[in-house]
Amino acid sequence: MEIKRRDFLKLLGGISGAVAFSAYGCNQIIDIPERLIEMAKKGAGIESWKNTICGQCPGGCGISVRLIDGIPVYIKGNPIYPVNQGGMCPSGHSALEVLYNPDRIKEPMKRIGLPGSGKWESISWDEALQIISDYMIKQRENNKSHQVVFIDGSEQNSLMKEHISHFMKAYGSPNYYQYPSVKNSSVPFQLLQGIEQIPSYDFFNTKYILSFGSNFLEEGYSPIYYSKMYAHLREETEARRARFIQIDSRMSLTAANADRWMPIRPGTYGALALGVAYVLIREELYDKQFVNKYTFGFEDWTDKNGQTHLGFKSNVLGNYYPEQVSEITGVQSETILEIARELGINKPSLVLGDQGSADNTNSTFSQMAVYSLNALLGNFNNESGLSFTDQPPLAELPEVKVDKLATIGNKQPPIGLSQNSAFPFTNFSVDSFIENVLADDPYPVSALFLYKGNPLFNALNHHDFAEALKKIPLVVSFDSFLTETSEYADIILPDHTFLEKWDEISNIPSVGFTHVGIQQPVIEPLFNTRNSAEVLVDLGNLIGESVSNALPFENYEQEIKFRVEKIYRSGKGAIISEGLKGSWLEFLHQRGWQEGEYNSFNEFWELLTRNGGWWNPIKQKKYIKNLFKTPSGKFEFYSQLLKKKIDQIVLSRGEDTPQNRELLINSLNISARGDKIFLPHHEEVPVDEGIPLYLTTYKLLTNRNGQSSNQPMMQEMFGYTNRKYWSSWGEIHPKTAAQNGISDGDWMWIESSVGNIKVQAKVHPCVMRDVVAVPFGLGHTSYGRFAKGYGINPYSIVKNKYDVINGNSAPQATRVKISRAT
Amino acid sequence: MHAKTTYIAQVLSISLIWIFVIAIAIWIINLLLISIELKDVPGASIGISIIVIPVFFVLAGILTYVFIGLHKEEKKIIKSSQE
Amino acid sequence: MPKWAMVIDLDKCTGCGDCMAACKLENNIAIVSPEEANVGRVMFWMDMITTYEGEYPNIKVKRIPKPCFHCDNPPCTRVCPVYATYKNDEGLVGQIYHRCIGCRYCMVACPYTAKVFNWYEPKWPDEFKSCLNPDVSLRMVGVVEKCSFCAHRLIKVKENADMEEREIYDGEYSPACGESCPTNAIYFGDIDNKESQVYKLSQSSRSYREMENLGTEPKVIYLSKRE
Amino acid sequence: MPKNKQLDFGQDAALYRPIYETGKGFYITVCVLLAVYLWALYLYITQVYYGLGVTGMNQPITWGFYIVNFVFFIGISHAGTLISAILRLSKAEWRRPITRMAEVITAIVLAIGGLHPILDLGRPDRMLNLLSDGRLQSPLLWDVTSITAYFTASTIYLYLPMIPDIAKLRDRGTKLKWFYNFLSWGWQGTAHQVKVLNRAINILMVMVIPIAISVHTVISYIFSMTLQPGWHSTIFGPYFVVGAIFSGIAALLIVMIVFRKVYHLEEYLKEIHFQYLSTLLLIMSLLWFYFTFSEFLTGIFGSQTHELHIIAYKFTGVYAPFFWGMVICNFVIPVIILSFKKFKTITGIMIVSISVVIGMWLERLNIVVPSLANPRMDLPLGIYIPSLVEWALFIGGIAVFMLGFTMFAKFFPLISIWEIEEGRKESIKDVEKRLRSYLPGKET
Repeated sequence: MEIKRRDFLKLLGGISGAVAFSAYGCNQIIDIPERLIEMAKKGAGIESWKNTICGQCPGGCGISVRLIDGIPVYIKGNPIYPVNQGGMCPSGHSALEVLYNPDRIKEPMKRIGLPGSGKWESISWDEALQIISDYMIKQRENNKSHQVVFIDGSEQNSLMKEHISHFMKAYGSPNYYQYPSVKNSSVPFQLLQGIEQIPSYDFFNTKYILSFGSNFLEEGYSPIYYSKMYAHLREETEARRARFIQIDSRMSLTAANADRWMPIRPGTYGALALGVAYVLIREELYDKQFVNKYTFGFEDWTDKNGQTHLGFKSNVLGNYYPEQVSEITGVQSETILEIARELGINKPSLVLGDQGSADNTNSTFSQMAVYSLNALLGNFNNESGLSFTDQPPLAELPEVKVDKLATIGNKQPPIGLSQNSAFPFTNFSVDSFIENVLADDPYPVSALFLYKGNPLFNALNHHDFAEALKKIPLVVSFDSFLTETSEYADIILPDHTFLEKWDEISNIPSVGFTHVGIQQPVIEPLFNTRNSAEVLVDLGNLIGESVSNALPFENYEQEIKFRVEKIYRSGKGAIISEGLKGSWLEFLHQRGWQEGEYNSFNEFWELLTRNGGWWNPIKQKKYIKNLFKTPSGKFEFYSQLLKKKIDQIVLSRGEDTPQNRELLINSLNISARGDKIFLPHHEEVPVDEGIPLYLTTYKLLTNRNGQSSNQPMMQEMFGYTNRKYWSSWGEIHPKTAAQNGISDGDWMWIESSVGNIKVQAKVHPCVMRDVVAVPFGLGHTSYGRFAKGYGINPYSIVKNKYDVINGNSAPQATRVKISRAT
Repeated sequence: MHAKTTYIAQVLSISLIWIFVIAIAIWIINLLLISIELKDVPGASIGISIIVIPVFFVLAGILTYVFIGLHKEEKKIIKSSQE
Repeated sequence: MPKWAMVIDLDKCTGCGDCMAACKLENNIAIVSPEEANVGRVMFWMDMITTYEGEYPNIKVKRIPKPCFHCDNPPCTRVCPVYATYKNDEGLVGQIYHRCIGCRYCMVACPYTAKVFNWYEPKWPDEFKSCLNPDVSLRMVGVVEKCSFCAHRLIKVKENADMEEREIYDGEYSPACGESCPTNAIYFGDIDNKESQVYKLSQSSRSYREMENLGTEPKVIYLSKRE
Repeated sequence: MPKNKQLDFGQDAALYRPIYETGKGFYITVCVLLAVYLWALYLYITQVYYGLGVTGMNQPITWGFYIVNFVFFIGISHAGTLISAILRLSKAEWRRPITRMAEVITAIVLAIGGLHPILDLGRPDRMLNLLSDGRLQSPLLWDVTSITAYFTASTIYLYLPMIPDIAKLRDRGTKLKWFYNFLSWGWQGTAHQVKVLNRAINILMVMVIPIAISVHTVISYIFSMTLQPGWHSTIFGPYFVVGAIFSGIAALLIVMIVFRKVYHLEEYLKEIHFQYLSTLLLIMSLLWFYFTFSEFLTGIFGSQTHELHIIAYKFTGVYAPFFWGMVICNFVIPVIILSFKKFKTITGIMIVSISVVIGMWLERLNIVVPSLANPRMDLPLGIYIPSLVEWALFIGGIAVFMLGFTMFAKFFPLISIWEIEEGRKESIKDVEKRLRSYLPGKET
């Protein structure tokens, strides 16, 4: 047998570097680690790479894991995966610390102490599943299947969502919720455009980008995708350099990279956007053709009843002249004029408003205002930046055959909805849910399943949430770690970490092409953990009846294969591969060619898993008309959808009288009246009188949603920009600091009407005056040795406020005062 | 007898100085050779060695000079007193 | 002999910190205890500097990734008393951990503050020990360490090229930071090779090096549009 | 062999008495100092065990107390040999009671100071790498060689002039006879022996001066050979030498005053000695100020960003109290007190000396720390708070010095007896002869 030199080298792999070190001049640079010598003696050290999808954030980057003897030692970006093209973010690199975390839950556990007491005992999988299934069977038999709630905290757009929803449907509960949910965040787009999806922004063909707090490099759905895009703005050639303006109350990572940062008061993005619109309209810089042809409600209009309605133009011209806007926002009127003119002249442009610090009580309206600028500027044609991606041609899971018990359960009203019609455009708000659980309204919750996420840590009203969790008789957590939330669980069914399990992740929100990534195990499970998807199937089998047939697959991998097979058969798109550019695919497509011919599905599958994913950069040709799925078929400045919904609610509660209407509007906390409600407008954020400063919270790339807190590398890097490691800080402007007698590095108290926290002050001019900015992510009271007790959680002093329309929490709506801590 | 032991001890101590000085010289020459071998600014090393090595030898030399000078006299005195 | 150099495009760099994390993971850099980290003993071979320019509200913040500059005329190697830091033929400034006596003279002499010191014995939880990179040796207490331009990767690349009987092609050898940069802001290659991207970029009108007046000839070149 | 064992101490009784009479005070002092030393040793062992983390050093302030104290102690060591050599060389007759003390200070403090870089090492166990892989090109190695040379030279320079005194002690024969016998090298005081000794001393004192100057110059080179602002300065060599002599004289004065009091040496150490030495101190103070002034003026005038930054930091930053403290201690207090005859008493001189020693220590601190605390490239300021271990080793170093000095005084006379005798016998004649030779006209 002949061994080729190349193969021999591959065999040496990881250790070859050390073995042959002396042949080269570099021998002095590295010393040979003892372990390596040991391994070399054993003849081991075979290097291999495995591609999978990162699960550290919803960004869905493709990663390549380096394995030495099957042990992962390094992670890099998968260079051919189109979302991140080899790029990575810091938290992706610390994924190995998730896999090998000493605080992982190693086997199923049952709580033996009081909720939150931290006393656990290990049980076997069979035992755990038996307990749960017995309970669930009982519930079903007593027609209480709807009382079982499933909250899915994984932000990844994975097959798991379908999977769980199938399971719940078969079991007979309407209560499957995602928290946080993309659905809630897409409400503004839905209202104006009728599409319930996050738009993707394409910077390639843009000359001017105006971002209203959109922190896409840090808090976006896919920060690395946007980093790649951002890099294109900064290519060598001058022509590519689009101008990029960031409006935010603090200098976020995105703002730091903008050509200009404009500080603004929190919660006033809507007013500023309309101020810009005022200038655009006044100076006739808007795209008249587009506005006339494709929009509704720009001019004043008359409905079929002959009633005249206020148009966007009159509203803006009447209420948002720059001086007034300047008063509200703290941005100088000259600056408003300046950016509006720049925006009007530089076309095509893009106006961004989501994925950032807009989360406030008025965020839906303000994002509507921001988004409507895109319509004013006519940014909705195929060449320019705004687009919505197509769904990948994945096979739907087989339809569930629902039995009688389940049908009854499914018909029950969902418990995530507010009982007093708040948040009309969402099926779940954590606030309503907690309220309903505590009030047993409309029915008590008898079991709660939690898949990933840490809602207790993310929620604004910890205390009530904890009470609610205590009240629920059975709380089951599918998590790899003992989070604050799973501390309240009765049973923990530990999941694999994402490096040990199969999943299918498709179409990351805001990414500009259709794609499917395959998450696959790079290592055998380290502990006695199981993939939650398969656990659900087992649970279904134990419960029996319709539930056992809901997911007829051998295992989760087969389920993914089943879904992916349709892609193979559709012949669309291509498996990602080296050097495959979107433009090339497009070129082939136009000439009727197909990239990649596969002899069999198995071949396709193997290549798919080896390379990490499939994508289709070719958009179905869309006419502008198809972009708008509103009642009028146009972009609606005047949201008929919102009007319809509100009319509906009014009617459902009784007669449509002005009093009833007023009552509803009031209960929704909307301050505008008349037609203005349905137009983009500025809603005042309710304030506590006499409390001078705004509290702003934000998320960092190193620790989004606080889930990286159990990784020491991310804890250390948490404040790398400010050189604050493992700790929180509060950013304040030097003048604000001087007024309160605080200097850089001092400890200060931040006090709101809810409580107070102590942080170290970071005094620098990168934050709006009268604003205190505290990063979110630290301050865990549980979650393992690396997380517990480091930093503070700013949400503990944030008031329990929500966006009135979409039900998202509003962590920017709190006022605070600060004082020097002694 | 007693004087002889003392004398031997004194000679030993003076030779210790020489061992010390020679050791330093060897050390410096060693470093010099390394720097020549690695072509790492040997000029500087040579310069330093040229100054340092003689200094140590002179110091040891002075000590020895005094030692010999004093002892010669002592012996003379002892001889003359015996006579 | 090639001369390895790095170009960092500050216009592209967002300051996301990925290079820092990639570096920590690749080079088995110890994570010090939180108290230690906050008194200035944190270890990053690739550090991130924040600079502010202008007056509020027209303020510009720039983040500058700072590895070891692998100076062509390194001030650190001149002062080392034991040859524990030296420059090799390919221009890489190396650090020999097993020889270092921990006098920290090189740290003091480095105008760029690029080196870090092991104030205590670096410790990892046992679990994390299994995912340490076997190519890079662990450091011990009391020695100085710094960015090596991932020299262990060079050895492999050379070996591969040698086996295949070819030259190393441009971009084949890249340190961990450059490999994973989400904006491709870090370029790496042989600056003596006129065909290499690094050489071309280094000739750009945007290029500059830190503290050129010191004559250290850093081999990390920054690109920044001067305004 | 001497036959008459003198039990009374004779003429120079005050000089012999401390060697033969041991009081309670001696034991207490030794015990206390020993305890301090053991405490410091213990803390050093913890440092070796846990690593340099136990100190307050960090990045970017990677050098702290150890290097400060290293420079400080080596500076003090210039008291001796250099002063005594210069005084001997210039035939200043008033030197006779001073030289011995000065030389002892040098030998002891040099040994302590020379060990400080080892305290500073992260891996003291790898010290021997200096032998096998040392780089003579490193200023640190220059230090190693020059300090070794200086230590050897100054020990010899302490020892040789002591031989006649040792012989005197040997001849008394009451205590440790073998020891003194061993050390006296058969000194009988013959004319030839005196000639040999004087010749050796003369060669040595000429040699010791450049060695001493080189030592402190080389120490300054540790700093000035780097490119750090505030360090990279050509003036550093002479500046350090002046500072060293300055602090050396102050330390010598302190020691003189203390032992004059304790050992009742008023007859030997007279007002005039203090007057002369303090005048020297005043001159050094002015010289020191001149150097400091030029150092900062060139920095400010040149206005290099980093240089200015560090000067501003020294003037107004966190270390400003230390900087201004240094100026007060090194310049204001000495000049005020020593310029007026009224204040120039022993007490006044004591105050000045203590203030100068503190001031010179602060100067070393001001050189080492602020430059490191201000890294370039917009890195944040460093903060350095020395830990207990560093304080302990500093105090321990002082304790060892005191202990060493006390022990020395127990075995050897602190004032050169034979030189005093020689002075009595021959100096007046000599001086008169010399004076005549200065005067115009023919020698008679």
